[in-house]
Amino acid sequence: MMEWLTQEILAKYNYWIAVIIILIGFYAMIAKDNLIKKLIGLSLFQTGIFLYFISLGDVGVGWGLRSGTTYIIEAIPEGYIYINPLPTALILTAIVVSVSTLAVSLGLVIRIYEEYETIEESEIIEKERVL
Amino acid sequence: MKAESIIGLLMVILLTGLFFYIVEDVPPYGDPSSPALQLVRLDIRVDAAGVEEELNSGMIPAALVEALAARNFVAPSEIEEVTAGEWDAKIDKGEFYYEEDEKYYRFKKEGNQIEVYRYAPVVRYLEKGLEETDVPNIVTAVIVDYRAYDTLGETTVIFTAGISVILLLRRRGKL
Amino acid sequence: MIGIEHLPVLLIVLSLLAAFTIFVAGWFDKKFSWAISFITILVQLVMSIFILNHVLFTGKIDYWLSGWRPPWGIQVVVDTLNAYVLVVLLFLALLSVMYSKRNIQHELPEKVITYYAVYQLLVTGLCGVTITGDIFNMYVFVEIFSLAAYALIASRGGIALKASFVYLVMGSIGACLFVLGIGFLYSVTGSLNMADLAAILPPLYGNKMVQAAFALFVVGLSIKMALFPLHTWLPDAHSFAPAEISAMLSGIIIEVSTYALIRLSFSVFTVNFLKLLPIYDLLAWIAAIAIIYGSVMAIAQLNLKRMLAYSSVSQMGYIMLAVGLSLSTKHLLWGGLTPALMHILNHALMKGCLFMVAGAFIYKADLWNITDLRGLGRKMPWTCGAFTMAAISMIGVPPSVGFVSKIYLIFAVVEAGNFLFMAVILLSTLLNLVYFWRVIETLYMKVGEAGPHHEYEKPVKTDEIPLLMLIPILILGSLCIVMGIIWLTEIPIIGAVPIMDSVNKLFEIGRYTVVP
Amino acid sequence: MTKADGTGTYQLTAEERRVAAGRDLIIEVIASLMIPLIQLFALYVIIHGALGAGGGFQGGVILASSFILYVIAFGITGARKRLPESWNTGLQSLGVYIYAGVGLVCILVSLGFVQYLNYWALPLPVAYEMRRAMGMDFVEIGIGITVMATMTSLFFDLAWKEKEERKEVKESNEGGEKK
Amino acid sequence: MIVPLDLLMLFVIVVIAIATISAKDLFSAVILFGAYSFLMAVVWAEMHSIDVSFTEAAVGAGVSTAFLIAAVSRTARWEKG
Repeated sequence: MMEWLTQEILAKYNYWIAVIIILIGFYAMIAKDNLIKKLIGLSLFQTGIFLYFISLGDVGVGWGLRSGTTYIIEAIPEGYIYINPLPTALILTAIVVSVSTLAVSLGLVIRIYEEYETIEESEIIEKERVL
Repeated sequence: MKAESIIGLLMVILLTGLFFYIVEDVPPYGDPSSPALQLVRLDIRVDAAGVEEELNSGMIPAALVEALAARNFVAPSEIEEVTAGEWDAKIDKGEFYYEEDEKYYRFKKEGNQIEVYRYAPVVRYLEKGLEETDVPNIVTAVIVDYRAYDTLGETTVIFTAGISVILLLRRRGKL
Repeated sequence: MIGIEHLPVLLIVLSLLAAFTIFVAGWFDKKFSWAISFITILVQLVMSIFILNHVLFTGKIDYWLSGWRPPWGIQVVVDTLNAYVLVVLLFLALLSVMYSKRNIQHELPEKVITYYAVYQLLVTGLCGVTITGDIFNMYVFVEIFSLAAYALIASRGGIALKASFVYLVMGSIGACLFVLGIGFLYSVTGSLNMADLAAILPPLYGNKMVQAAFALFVVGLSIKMALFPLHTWLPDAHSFAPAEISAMLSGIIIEVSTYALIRLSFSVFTVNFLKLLPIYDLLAWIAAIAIIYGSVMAIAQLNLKRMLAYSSVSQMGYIMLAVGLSLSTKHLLWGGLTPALMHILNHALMKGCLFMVAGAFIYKADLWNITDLRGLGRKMPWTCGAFTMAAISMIGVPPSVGFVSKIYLIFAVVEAGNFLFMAVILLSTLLNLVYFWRVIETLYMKVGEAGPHHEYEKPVKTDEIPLLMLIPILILGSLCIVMGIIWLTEIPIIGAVPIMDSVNKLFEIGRYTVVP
Repeated sequence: MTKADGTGTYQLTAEERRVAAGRDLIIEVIASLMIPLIQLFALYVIIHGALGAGGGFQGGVILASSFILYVIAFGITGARKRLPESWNTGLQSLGVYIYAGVGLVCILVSLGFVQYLNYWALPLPVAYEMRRAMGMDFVEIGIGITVMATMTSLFFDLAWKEKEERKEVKESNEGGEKK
Repeated sequence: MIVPLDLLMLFVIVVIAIATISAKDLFSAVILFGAYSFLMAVVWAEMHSIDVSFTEAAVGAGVSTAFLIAAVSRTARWEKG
């Protein structure tokens, strides 16, 4: 049990933090009533996924003794290796996608507020029923 | 408690379960020889007898080519010994503008058998990126050259967002 | 002459450039926007037919973007499945844009330019998803068409805004799960190319990351294609969007998501992986529930478009049932993916026609509810005729496309040996009959309320919708029957059946005959 | 504006107009110092993306953020005058035109064997090896232009309150008349 | 990569994320989200992914926050219930 804990939880702490952030965002997206809170939850969800990807690309274990170096090609000192540039490139694209989604959804929220005078989902559903 | 909160908690528990299920197979954090960074094991093996000498003399063993072709992999064109019991194999570029061959497979002798590994794309980016693209920053090389089509899509996403917000919000001017 | 290998990429780039051009040209004159959009999609359709022809008779197109070999660069692969979906997609897109000329002038007079620009981007995204051979690239294009779809659904304002927001939240969850799945696959294989992944994956089938990635793909794309428990965004989004967008949503957008699932599960994970776990049996059961649920909910609706939306849920159930059964049908000619692919085209024809007719009623007299449609059969004979043809296709009257799908599906069920599914299909046919007969009855048999008792004896003035809106409806309505006859006689003039065979051969499922 | 004793009108000073519009002197001065620096940095990031961190997207966002800072400091009317809508529209498309156009040139120049977005095929009067790097620079500039224009237009659209805008326009017109 | 520093920052990030979704005042939620993005950018810089870190600092902490503030200022400020 202790071994499992150290090997799977402590040694992979970065992935677990990413999972926690993903879950926080996911919960906020489903459970929050406020539309802007939902969008913040969506952003958290996406950032968690990005953290997962970046952790995947990182190289270098231990306490700063032997480490990775960034992917800009130059003469690097002995014992260092380049980190994985591909997840970084993918996440650059994904960040752009996330900010675009955020902008479109904020546009929708503003229109919804103009239409319904509220941004709480339950109140919107009530007003819809009246209409 | 509202229904949404309960659904949300249920979903969160489901996802947590999924993550606990997979955690054992997640590659160790920061491992410099993980599949994404170095080598992918292809689960192709041939008997070392005979093949090893051929590899050492720089010839391409027919048994290996057959085994690779059975799984739709390209045949190597050149073999080069790295250390004892490990060989790098290169393949033809296939394009007209590069003369050099490129590193593709790594054969390792394990016991009586020769295992086939394949280099991850990243190895190629890091080794040849500067030479091929004249750009020291490999991420820039990847996003605007190796995977430039993705970036075209990305720019289109921003453009779509811009027009979509105009469609939704703007009530002035010509648009 | 540009080599035919360049066409898939030119198709995307042309579409992109057209979107930007609409935006700039519209700044000078509004009239340009429709013309540019129409011409572009027409050219794209012609290109896609060339591609289909080439793929069918010469072999698949394999195009290396930026000139890099696939694991390093991005690859565009067009085989029979892509080319077929591409033709269906662009065909309906062309008819929709034809239809939208008058309808959009009527509904969104101030937003014409941006509407067509976003529409063109929607088509771009759909084409991009269809032809790409790289999973991350697929994600990017999925996001393009999703963003465009959110904006287009919301463009009418009012209740559509909330529907679009719900779609946005659910669709974003789906896309996030999809990209998480990509991350899982990448971390164990180090590759993003589909063909490459298919070659690397076999020894990793036992890996839990790979299984989880497959599960995430299935769930993420199920949200996008509105499979039963995750369909909640669909009814609102379909009923409040502009008519042509409803037609595109129902006929194409959810189908392209289905295509993505088929592509990922058969091309990347291959049949051997799918046989390890009973995922596809589970999917077939879910699909069966979706068929019944969608039909029952459709009966309960008063709003015509909402009824059609629930009917879409049930039709997606048909496609997924066929996909789910595809592994267990090996010996007969209708095995494999044949019924699923047939129904993709058939559903696009029928639902496209039905939603456009529903839009025509709204255009003419702002009629949303079924009960309001009394006596329209005499007033708008052509429109209602097309509606009837599509409706009897949905029910499954013999020479129509709906009948073909159902009969192939029933044969597949017989071979799979699960007769409960047959009961589900028959029950659903009955329910279809109930809710479509209700509409046809209202259209033809009931007399308008306002008129005197014996109004039907008087000559009724016909009051048809504009020709540009009528033509697409008529084309789709007549194709519902013509296509059915072509399927039934298996006339290979348009290469319909060879397509199915070569797709089955590609994935090594079902029994396939010789491809010419 | 009418004087307190009602005997006539007097001109608003620049300070008073600023206070009336709810703006702040310190922010204005600091912003006017910062904005050129931010824009310079953004251009540096776009061009320098090949050598160090950064690239078209980041540079475009930073350039856009300088306009956003301008809006926050000086109000939306002035920003509208500095960056008209028509320009914005044109620039949004121009960037992607450059990107997709570079690719199209690649196809058109050498049909048959060179593929889309393959910068080696660009007909540039430089050494063969340099073409790839230059093609990437073109593309980066294209991305930068599109991102800058789109982000600015997005912020303007999201932050735009039409009623307040009208009020602001009226006030500035009044101020102009008094002069 | 320095593990204790990394762990500390990731812990703070999780705390800020929880604070973000539980704040009733949407303005403070947005500002907290900006702080979260900025810290995330720092963590990524420390993981040697400088390009993503740069982008997150410019987009997540800059433009996204500006968009959110613009949207909040045009809609309601307080979350109900």
